[in-house]
Amino acid sequence: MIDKRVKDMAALIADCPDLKDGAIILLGGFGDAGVAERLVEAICPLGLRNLTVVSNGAGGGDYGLGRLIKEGCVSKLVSTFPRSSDSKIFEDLYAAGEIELETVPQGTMAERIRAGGAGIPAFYTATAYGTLLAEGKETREFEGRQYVMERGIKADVALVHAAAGDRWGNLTYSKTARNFNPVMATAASTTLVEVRQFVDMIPPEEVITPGIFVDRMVEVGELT
Amino acid sequence: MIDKRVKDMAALIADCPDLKDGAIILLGGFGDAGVAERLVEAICPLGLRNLTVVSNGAGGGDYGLGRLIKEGCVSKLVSTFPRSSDSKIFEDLYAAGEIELETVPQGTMAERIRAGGAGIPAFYTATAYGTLLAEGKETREFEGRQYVMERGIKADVALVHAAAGDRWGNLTYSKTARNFNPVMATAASTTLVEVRQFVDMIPPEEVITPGIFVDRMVEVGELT
Amino acid sequence: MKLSAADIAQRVANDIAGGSYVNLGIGMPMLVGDYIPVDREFTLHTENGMLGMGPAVPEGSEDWDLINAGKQGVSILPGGAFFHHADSFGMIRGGHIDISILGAYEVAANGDIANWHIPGPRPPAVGGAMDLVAGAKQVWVVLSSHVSKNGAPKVVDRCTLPLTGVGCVKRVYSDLAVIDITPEGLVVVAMVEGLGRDELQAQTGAPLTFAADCGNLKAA
Amino acid sequence: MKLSAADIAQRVANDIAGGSYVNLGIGMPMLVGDYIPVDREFTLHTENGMLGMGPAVPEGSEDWDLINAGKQGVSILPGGAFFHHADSFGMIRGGHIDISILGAYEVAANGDIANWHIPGPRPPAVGGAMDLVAGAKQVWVVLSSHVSKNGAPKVVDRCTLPLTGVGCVKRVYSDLAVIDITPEGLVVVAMVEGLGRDELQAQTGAPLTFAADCGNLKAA
Repeated sequence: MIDKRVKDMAALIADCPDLKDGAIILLGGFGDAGVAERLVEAICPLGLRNLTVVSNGAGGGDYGLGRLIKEGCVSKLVSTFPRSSDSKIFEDLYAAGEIELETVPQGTMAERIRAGGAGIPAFYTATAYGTLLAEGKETREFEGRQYVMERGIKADVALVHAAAGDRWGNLTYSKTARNFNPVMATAASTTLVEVRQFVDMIPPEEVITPGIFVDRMVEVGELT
Repeated sequence: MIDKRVKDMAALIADCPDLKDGAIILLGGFGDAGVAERLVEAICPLGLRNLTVVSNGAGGGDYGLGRLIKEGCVSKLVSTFPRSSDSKIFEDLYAAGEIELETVPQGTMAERIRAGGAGIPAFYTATAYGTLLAEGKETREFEGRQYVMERGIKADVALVHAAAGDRWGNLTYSKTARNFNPVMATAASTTLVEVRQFVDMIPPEEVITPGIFVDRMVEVGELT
Repeated sequence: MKLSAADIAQRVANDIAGGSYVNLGIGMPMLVGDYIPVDREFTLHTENGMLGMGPAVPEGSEDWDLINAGKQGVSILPGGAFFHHADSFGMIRGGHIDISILGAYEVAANGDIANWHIPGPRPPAVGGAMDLVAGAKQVWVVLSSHVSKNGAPKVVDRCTLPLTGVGCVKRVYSDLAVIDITPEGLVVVAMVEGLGRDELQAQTGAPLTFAADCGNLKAA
Repeated sequence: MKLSAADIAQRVANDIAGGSYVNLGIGMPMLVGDYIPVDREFTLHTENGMLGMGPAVPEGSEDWDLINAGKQGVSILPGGAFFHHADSFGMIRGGHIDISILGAYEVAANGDIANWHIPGPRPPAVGGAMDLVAGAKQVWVVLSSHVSKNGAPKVVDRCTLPLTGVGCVKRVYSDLAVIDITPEGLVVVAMVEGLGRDELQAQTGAPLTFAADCGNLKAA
């Protein structure tokens, strides 16, 4: 029987060869909404090195991504907005040249991940044409407008936060906590999910992430 | 007040400059599921010429797309599977060289339309590499694999069939009658919709096509 | 005589046609949402995945699953919808957002805009700005003040800061004027009552022309 | 001694690991869905927008909103999901479908497959075949007969018909044998009981080698 539910974090991250030094990790969430912080906390003790993390922000404080960075696990961040009132850990390392940063326009980042998940190795977008963030990138004209070629992003692991999940791995999300999560779920070799609540079955018209994209998930309860 | 509902087909197609000779028309549906046939029937009497129709199939019998083709409105069909047990009208015109056909792999067609709607002028796909359907197309290697460059499709009009719609133009679909409809709704200057039922409001988590993509819609009742 | 931020927001809101889909940038553009005329319905888009964004909710009653691009707790209006980031930016990039309203450090007479980055030690952060200026049907810039704190014009001949996008701004709203950016250059369509044309020109870094029906802006 | 279509379908179904996501092509591959072993759950994908496809429904009780890629009325199993065409082919192209099972006119020792088009007066129709062979993690071909009606091999050195995809087929199931396509060429992993290796080779258009543990296939 297909059953992607596991009983705890230990079972979730056990036997996961994609959680390895040098891995590319997709981390969903925007602001504090829909960030799989409990998964990141579970991964910190693995002491991985040279991770590339793709995340809208750089994390806040020393919990979740902030902690992963603080503990020296992350060598590169791919991000649209890597600063906040609370992102001192990342900013200090960045200023010291100890962590690499690739700043990507938010829509380009979303589309690059979507492309990675959908088997598109590259696409063209007008976003960032003529700016610093397109420097060194191929450009090309279509119908009189200039575009930048961007590459799909494929990752080793996606860390997803969802509202509900059923045994087949189907997921729904809560409001704007959906954000990058469904896109990232499609683009990794292994997709690990923290869901607030296991449910018997998500109606087929209401599924946002079909179970095909999900490897394992753990129930974390309602957030407080 | 935003209200995209109109009372009948006449009101739906009135004052629609995108319904013009030479227009590119997207027609949703797969098999008999989710085809906006009543919209096509309403358009036939306009006697448009040189239409390019993008549709998974070539229509059946002399109703809907079959009729539009029979009445000489269509000069080009972009399709993945332009034949069925009932597609004699198209096939005869094709054999006589009187209608142009562009056969496109189904996933490439879906992605080209999605790209058109999402502002992506071109992308790369491995689909069709090394086949007849990639002849004359640019190819390129990424990470040791060969890909074909495909162009986004942007249309003048999309004809969409949906299950339910609210006054803001939000839509849901029924089962596999969803198919190309939500994708096509994004890629046209004017998106016209036949919905089976007007409803007060689709819950925001359940919206499949947000109203931003919809111009006008008409209620056609449950199909029998 | 200068317009307050509220005056500017009200004027901008008044210029948005009913039925429009509008994205409001973080900061002052957000204020526009508070001045939607009662006779009109238009739909606010927030790039983190919602159409039909409603007002911010009072402090303490936020639902932190329901935020805007500035990470404030907001609400959703009837008729709204949630969607994921790739779909959200498909709307932007695909030209489905009628108007993107943003702040800026500099706007140039050629439509270039610089609003994302001042070189320095902090990491560059762009968010959705480059997507919005490249993708929206129209880009409007709001400037809470026509000039910078040290008096330098923000409406300039050519931007000096790193660009957000090229040739994309259609209109600028400041505390002094409403200026259209046209292929023929900057055209003032309205300016604050009592301000001289030469005074406005003196605070602007590129040549101005004045629309035949150039209107008056009054502070509330 | 040859396998029936049902025998082949049963063997194919037995070779699918529990938990797999599988797309069954129109025609004979569909039959595989009828032989899912009771001890296993795997998920059928249909490219027109559904995971969790269940059995065809009896004639007369179809819901024509619920069809498979062959336009037959089918059902959906618990745990299934609906999605649109771009998402459906994102699954295929993105390598999320474990196994795509298709019929073919010809399969070559280099993994090429021709299954979509025989040049002639009818309009070329491809459907999702090219996406499936290019995108699925594994492509398996089922041949109801190892040779064509006039005795010509369908497993060949190089395809002569227009290709559907290049170098993509991993395995072929026919009424005579199960053959892996490997970088070293065709390797027979099972063949029908009583058939001589030279007999199988005589009906195959490219050199065969035989796996050390080459098994027997028995007709039911």
